[in-house]
Amino acid sequence: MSNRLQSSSVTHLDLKKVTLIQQNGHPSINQLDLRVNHFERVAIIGSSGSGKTTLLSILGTALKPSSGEYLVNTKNPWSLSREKLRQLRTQIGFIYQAPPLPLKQRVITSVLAGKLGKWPIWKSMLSLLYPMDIAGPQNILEKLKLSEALFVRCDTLSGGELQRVGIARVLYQDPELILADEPISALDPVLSELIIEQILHHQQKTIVVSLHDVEVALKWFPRIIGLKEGQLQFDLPAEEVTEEMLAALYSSATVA
Amino acid sequence: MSNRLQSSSVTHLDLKKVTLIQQNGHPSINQLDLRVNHFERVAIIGSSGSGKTTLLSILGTALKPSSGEYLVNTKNPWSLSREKLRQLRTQIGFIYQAPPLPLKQRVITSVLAGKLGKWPIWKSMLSLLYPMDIAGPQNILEKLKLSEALFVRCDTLSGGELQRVGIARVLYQDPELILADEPISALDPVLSELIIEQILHHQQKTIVVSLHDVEVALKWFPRIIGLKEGQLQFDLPAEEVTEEMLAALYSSATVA
Amino acid sequence: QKVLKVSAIPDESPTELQRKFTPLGEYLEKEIGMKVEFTPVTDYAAVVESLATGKIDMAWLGGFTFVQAKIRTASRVIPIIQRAEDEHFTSKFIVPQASTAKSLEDLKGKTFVFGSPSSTSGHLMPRFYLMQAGINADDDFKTIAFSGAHDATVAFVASGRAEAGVLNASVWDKLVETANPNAAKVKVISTTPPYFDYNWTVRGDLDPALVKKITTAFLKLDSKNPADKGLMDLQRASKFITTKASNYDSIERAAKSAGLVK
Amino acid sequence: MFFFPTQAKFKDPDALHRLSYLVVAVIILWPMLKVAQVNPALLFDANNLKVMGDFLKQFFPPKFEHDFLAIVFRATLDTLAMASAGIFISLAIAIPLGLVISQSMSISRIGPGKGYRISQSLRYFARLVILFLRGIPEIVWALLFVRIWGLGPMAGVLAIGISYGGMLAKVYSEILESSNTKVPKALLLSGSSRQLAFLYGSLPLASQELASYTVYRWECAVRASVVMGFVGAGGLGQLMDQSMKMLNGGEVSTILLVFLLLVLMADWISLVIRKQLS
Amino acid sequence: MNRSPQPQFCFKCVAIFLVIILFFGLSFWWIEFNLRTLFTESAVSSAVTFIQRFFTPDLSYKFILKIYDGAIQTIAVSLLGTLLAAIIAFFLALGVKPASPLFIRGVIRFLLNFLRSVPELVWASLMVLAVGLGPFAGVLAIALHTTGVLGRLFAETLENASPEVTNALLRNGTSSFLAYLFGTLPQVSSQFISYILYRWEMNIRMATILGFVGAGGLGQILYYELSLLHESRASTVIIAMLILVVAVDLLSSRLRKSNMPANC
Ligand SMILES: Nc1ncnc2c1ncn2[C@@H]1O[C@H](COP(=O)(O)OP(=O)(O)OP(=O)(O)O)[C@@H](O)[C@H]1O
Ligand SMILES: Nc1ncnc2c1ncn2[C@@H]1O[C@H](COP(=O)(O)OP(=O)(O)OP(=O)(O)O)[C@@H](O)[C@H]1O
Ligand SMILES: [Mg+2]
Ligand SMILES: [Mg+2]
Repeated sequence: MSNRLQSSSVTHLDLKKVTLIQQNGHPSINQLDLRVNHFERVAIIGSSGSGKTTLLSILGTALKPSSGEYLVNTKNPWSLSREKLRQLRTQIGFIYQAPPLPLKQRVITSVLAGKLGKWPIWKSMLSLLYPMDIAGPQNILEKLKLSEALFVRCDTLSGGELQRVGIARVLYQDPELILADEPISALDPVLSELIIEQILHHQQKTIVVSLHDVEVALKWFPRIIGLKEGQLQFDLPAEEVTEEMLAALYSSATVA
Repeated sequence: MSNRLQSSSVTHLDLKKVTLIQQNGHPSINQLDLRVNHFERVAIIGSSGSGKTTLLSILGTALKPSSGEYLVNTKNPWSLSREKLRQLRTQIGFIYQAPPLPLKQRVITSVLAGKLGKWPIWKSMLSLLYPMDIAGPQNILEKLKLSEALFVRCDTLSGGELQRVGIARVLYQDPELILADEPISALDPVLSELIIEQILHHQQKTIVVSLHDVEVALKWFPRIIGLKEGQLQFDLPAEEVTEEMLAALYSSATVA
Repeated sequence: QKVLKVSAIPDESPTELQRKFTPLGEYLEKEIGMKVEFTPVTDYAAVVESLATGKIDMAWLGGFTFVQAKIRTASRVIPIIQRAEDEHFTSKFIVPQASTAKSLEDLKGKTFVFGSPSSTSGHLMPRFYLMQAGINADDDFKTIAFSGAHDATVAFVASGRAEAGVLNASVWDKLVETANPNAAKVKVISTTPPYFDYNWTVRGDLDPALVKKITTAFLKLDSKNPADKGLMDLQRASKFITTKASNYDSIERAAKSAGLVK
Repeated sequence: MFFFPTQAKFKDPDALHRLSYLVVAVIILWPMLKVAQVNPALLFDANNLKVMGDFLKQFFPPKFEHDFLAIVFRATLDTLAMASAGIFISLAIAIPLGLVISQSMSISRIGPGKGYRISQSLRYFARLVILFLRGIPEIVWALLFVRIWGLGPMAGVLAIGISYGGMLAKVYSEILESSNTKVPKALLLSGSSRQLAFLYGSLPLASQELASYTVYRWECAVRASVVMGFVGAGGLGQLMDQSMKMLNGGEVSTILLVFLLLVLMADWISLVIRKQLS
Repeated sequence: MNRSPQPQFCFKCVAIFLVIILFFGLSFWWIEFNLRTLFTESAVSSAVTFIQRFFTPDLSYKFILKIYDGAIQTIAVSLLGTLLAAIIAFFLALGVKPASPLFIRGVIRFLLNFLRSVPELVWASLMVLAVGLGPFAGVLAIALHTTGVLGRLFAETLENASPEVTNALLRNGTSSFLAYLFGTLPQVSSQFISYILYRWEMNIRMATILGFVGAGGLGQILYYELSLLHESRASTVIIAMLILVVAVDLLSSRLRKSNMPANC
C-alpha cells in the first residue's frame, strides 16, 4: 500500500507552454509556463474569466492541454496507463467553486466519497449501507464547524455549509496535492480564515488555491500568481506584489 | 399597464415577529422584527448559516413565514390573490448566491427571462424562436463587462461570468425591490465594486443585499443588519457599526 | 417412445382446435395404446418447423403447409390420412351484405383480407384462382391484410375492417350451421374450383409400426357408429381415407406459380 | 423589422441555423404525410363513426363470468411471471452494458490518452451489441425462439429479456448522461473507480428516474404479452388475441380492464419507489 | 442546528433487495424456467441450423425495391405517430405537475394511464375501423398509445428537474406556463428528445408488429416471408430494420450532442 502511494506521489508540477483551447475556440489558457515545487503554497489571483479555474483543472488532470506539456514529477500524466493515472488522481484533491454533490446524499456519504479511490471496493460498497468510517468525517467536519451536519442531507444546507462539505471531502481524501478553486467565496470573514488555516494545516502538502480576496492571498500564501486573459501576468513572492501590479492585473475588467 | 404596476408597487416592507421553521424543525429565522423603507439600501451580514438567505427568501415571498407577519405596503402578500401576487412578484428581483440558470440556455434567453412576468405572452413565446429584445440585454451585459457573452451558452461561462448573468437578468427585469444574496461572491475586487455600483445605480429602488465582505457592506450601504442564528444582532447605520460588534457577530462561528 | 406429440396448424382459434382435438386424442390413445399429447400453436410456420426438427410426431397440416414441410425436410414427411372432403376442397370469397360487388372482378381496388399467409384455402389457392381471373393480389387490391385464421376473416369482413375476404368452405359451412352472428353479416360472391387440402402428416422417421397403427385407427372410424359420430362431426369428416404425397403436387405447382415457394 | 432587428450588431447568430432546421423538418415531414395516407377527415366520416360505434358497443358489458375470470386470473399470473422473468434477464444484460456505454462515467474521456482507443472501441462494440439486441423486434426474437425451443413461456421470456435488455441499456445510459455529469466526474478525478463513481455520484442523482423507467419497462413487458400471444407464448396476450380475432368484445374489455389495473399498479409501485428514493 | 445525528444501517435497502429477489425467484419458478433446457444439444443444433438459414439475405433488385417501399412507409407511420404523440404529451405532462389542481392532475393521469394500458395492437384494430385498413390507422394507433407513454415519462422527468430554476422565474412573477418553457424545459429538453427518439425507435418496431395485423410497411413483409419460411427474405427485412434503428440511434446521439442552438 505505502509502496503504491509512493509510486504515485506528487512532488512537483511543471507546465511548459501550455495552451488550452475550449471547444468553441476560446483560448482559456495561453502559452503558460509554470513550476510548482514540492510542498509549495501558491495563490492564483486574477479577474473573472482570466482562466483560474481552467488552470487549476489542468493541474488536476481534469482538462488535457491542447498544446504544450504538463508534467507531474517529470512525467506526463496523460501518457500514464489508466491505472497509474487513477492512482495519481487519488493524490490530487480538488475543491470546487460550486461543490458538485448529489443534493439527496447525506453529508457523511459525500465526505466519505473522498476516500473511494483509496479504499478497497468492498469497503466503499458497504459504506452505502452503513458508513464504514464515522469518526473520520466527524473529526474533519468539527474542524470546519459543521459537525452537527454529519447525518443531514445536503439539500438542507446553506450555501456556506455546502461549500464546507466540499472542502471536508478533500481534507478527508488527504491527498498530497490540494487544488482549491475559490474555497471561501461563500464564507464569512472569520470562517474564511479558519478554513484557509485548515487547508494549509498540513505542512506536507502542495497547495494551489485560486482566490478573489487579495488580502487573504497575500496574508496566507508566500507565492502569488497573477493571471490575465489566460497568461501569466506576474509570479512573485507575496511581499513583492505591489498595489500597481494589482491595479494592472484587474484593470482589464474595467477596460475590456 | 402603468396602472397595474402602480397597484402592485413595492413601497416598504415590514416583518413582525417572523419565524421560519424548516421542514426538519430547524428555525432558520427566529422572531425577527424588521422594517425596510421605500428606496432604502440595506446590507445583511452574518456568519455562514445565520439565516441571511432565508431572510431574503422571506422578503422575496419565496418562503412563507411559519409564524409572525410579513407585510408589503401594509398588505400580507400571502393573502393576495394568485394574480395579484404574481403582479407583485414582477416587482421583486432576486439575485441568487448560485444563479439557478438552465446551463444549456443561451445567455440572452436567460436575461430575457427577467421580463417574462411583464411581457405579453406572445412576445415571450416568440422569444424562444428569436429574441424579441436584443439591445436591452446587450446594454446591461455591457455594463457588467460581459457583452461578448450575449449569444453564448451558459455552460461555457466561468463562475464569475455566470453570477453576472444572474445579476443581468434582475437588472433587465427592472423591479422596484432588489434582493441580492451575496451577489459578488465569485467576483474579483474591481468587478465587485463595479457590480455593486450597478445594482445601486437606480435611486428609485429598494435594495436589500446580503454580503460576506464587511468592508464592501460598510462602504456602500447606509444601513447594516447583523444576523446571528436567525435573530437580529444589530440594525444600525453603517457609521455606528464597531469592530467589537463585528467580532461578536461572527464569534458564534468560532465557538459553536 | 411413450408419448405421441401431436399438433395442428392454427387455422382456427387455439381454443377451438383444442376442443376439436380432445375426443380424437382420447380415441387415438385408446387405439394405439400410448399417451397422446396435443400442443396448440399459433404460428403456421412453427408447426412445419416442429415437425422438421422432430419436436412433434404428427400434425394436421393444410395442403400448402404440407408442401412447405415437404420442401423443408426434403420429402421426409409422410401424409397418411385425410378426410374424404379434403379431396375436393373449396374456398369462398365473401363481402359484407351491403356490398355491391358481384364478381371477383368487382373486388379490384378494395381492401381484402386473407387468412394466414401459409394457409392453403385462406391464401394460396384463392390467390392462385384470383390470378387465373386476372387479379394480382399484390397490385390490384388497395390494401391486403392477413387475419390469421378463417373465422377471423369473417369477423374482419363483418365488422367492416375489410371490404372483402376469403376463407375455406368447411369453416364457412360450420359458421353458417351454428348461426354465427358474423356470418350473417356477410355473403358469398364466388367459390373456387376444388383442390386437395388438409391431411394428417407424420414425420418420416416415426416407427412404421406406429404409423400403421395410427392409420388403421383413423380408417376404423365410421360415422354410422354413434360412438364415432361425435368425434367425426367435430372433425367435419364423413370418412377418413388414406392419402399420398403426389396428391399435393398440384398445390405445389400453384404455389410455385403464385411465387409462394421458390 | 420588428421581428428581425436589422442592425448587424444585434443579430442573433443562430437564427439562420434554426431556420434551416425548420425548413429541413418541413421538407421531410410533408411527403411523410402522403406516404402514411394521413387524412383526418376519415375520422369524422359518418359511416366510419357508425362502424366504430357498433364495434365499441360490443365491448359492453365486460364479461365477468366466473369461468372466464378464472382463466383470466391464471393468464394474468402467467403474464406477470413472464414479464418479471423477462425483466430480470434484461436487467442482467442492461446494467453492465448500460454502464459500459454511458459516457458520463467514462474514465477514458477525462483520463489518460492511453487506453482511450481500447475503451472507446469496447464502447462501440457494446453499442453495437445493444443495437442488435434491440434492433430486432421482440416478436421476431419470439418467433425465432419458438422455433428453437418450442412453444411456451420460455421463448417469450427470452425474447423480452433480450430485446428489453438492449433498450434498457440504452435508456439507462442516456438517463445517466443527461443528469448532472459533474458529480461523477469529480469522483473520477479523485481517483475513484467507474463503479464507485456510479454508486456515489450518478445513482443518487438518477435513481428515481432509473427506477421509474425500469418499472415502466416491466409494465411494457406485461403488455408485450399481447405480442407474445401472437406466437403462442401463453398468458393474457394469447387470450386477448383469440378474443380479438373473434371480435368477442366482452372478453376483450375484461382483459383490457386487467391491463388497466396492472398499469395502475405499476404506476403505484413506481410512485412508492420514487417516494422511497427521494 | 438541531439535527438528528444518527448513522442508520440501511435495513430498508436490504429488505427491498430481498423482496425483489424473492419476486424474481417466484416468477422463474412459476413459469418453470429451466436453464438446462436452454442448452440441450437438440436446442443448440436446431438454433444453429435455423440461424444458418438467415445467412443468405435475398438481395435481388425487385425485393430490395419492395423493402424500400415498406421501409419508407414504416418510417412515415412511426415518425408521424410519434410526433403527434410528443406534441400532445408535451401539453398533457404540463398538467400533471405538482402545482396544478388535484382534479386536473387526476384526470390527466387517468387519461395517460388509460391510453397507455391499451396495447397498440388493440388501438390498431380500433383505428382500422375508424379510418379503414392502411397506414393512417397505424399512425393513429401509435399516436394514441405513445401519448400515454410519453406523457408519463415527460411528467416524471419534470418531477426530477431542479425546481430552483423554475422557482426563480415564478418568483419574479412569470406565469407558470412561461416558467415551464424558460426554466424547466431547457433542463429536460435533452431527456425529452432522447425519450422521443427512443420512442420513435420503439415505434418503428411497433409499426412492424402492426404490419402483422395489416398496417402495411416492413412488418407485413416480414410476417409474410416468415410465414412462407422464406428465411433469406426475412433476413433482408430484418437487416433493413436494423439499418433503420441504427439510423435513428445515430440521429439521436447527434441531436443530443449537438449544441442545439435552441434556447434550450
Ligand atoms: N431546506 C432546509 N432545511 C433545513 N434546514 C435548512 C434548509 N435551508 C437552510 N437550512 C438551515 O438554516 C440555516 C440558515 O440557512 P441560510 O441558508 O439562511 O444561511 P445563510 O446565512 O444564507 O448562510 P450562508 O452564508 O452559508 O449562505 C442554516 O443552518 C441551514 O443549515
Ligand atoms: N467550457 C467552456 N467553453 C468555452 N469557454 C469556456 C468554457 N469554460 C470556460 N470558458 C471561458 O474561458 C475563460 C476562463 O474561464 P475560467 O473558468 O478559467 O475563468 P476563471 O478565472 O475561473 O473566472 P471566475 O473567476 O469567473 O471563475 C472564460 O472567459 C470563460 O468564458
Ligand atoms: Mg472560476
Ligand atoms: Mg446563503
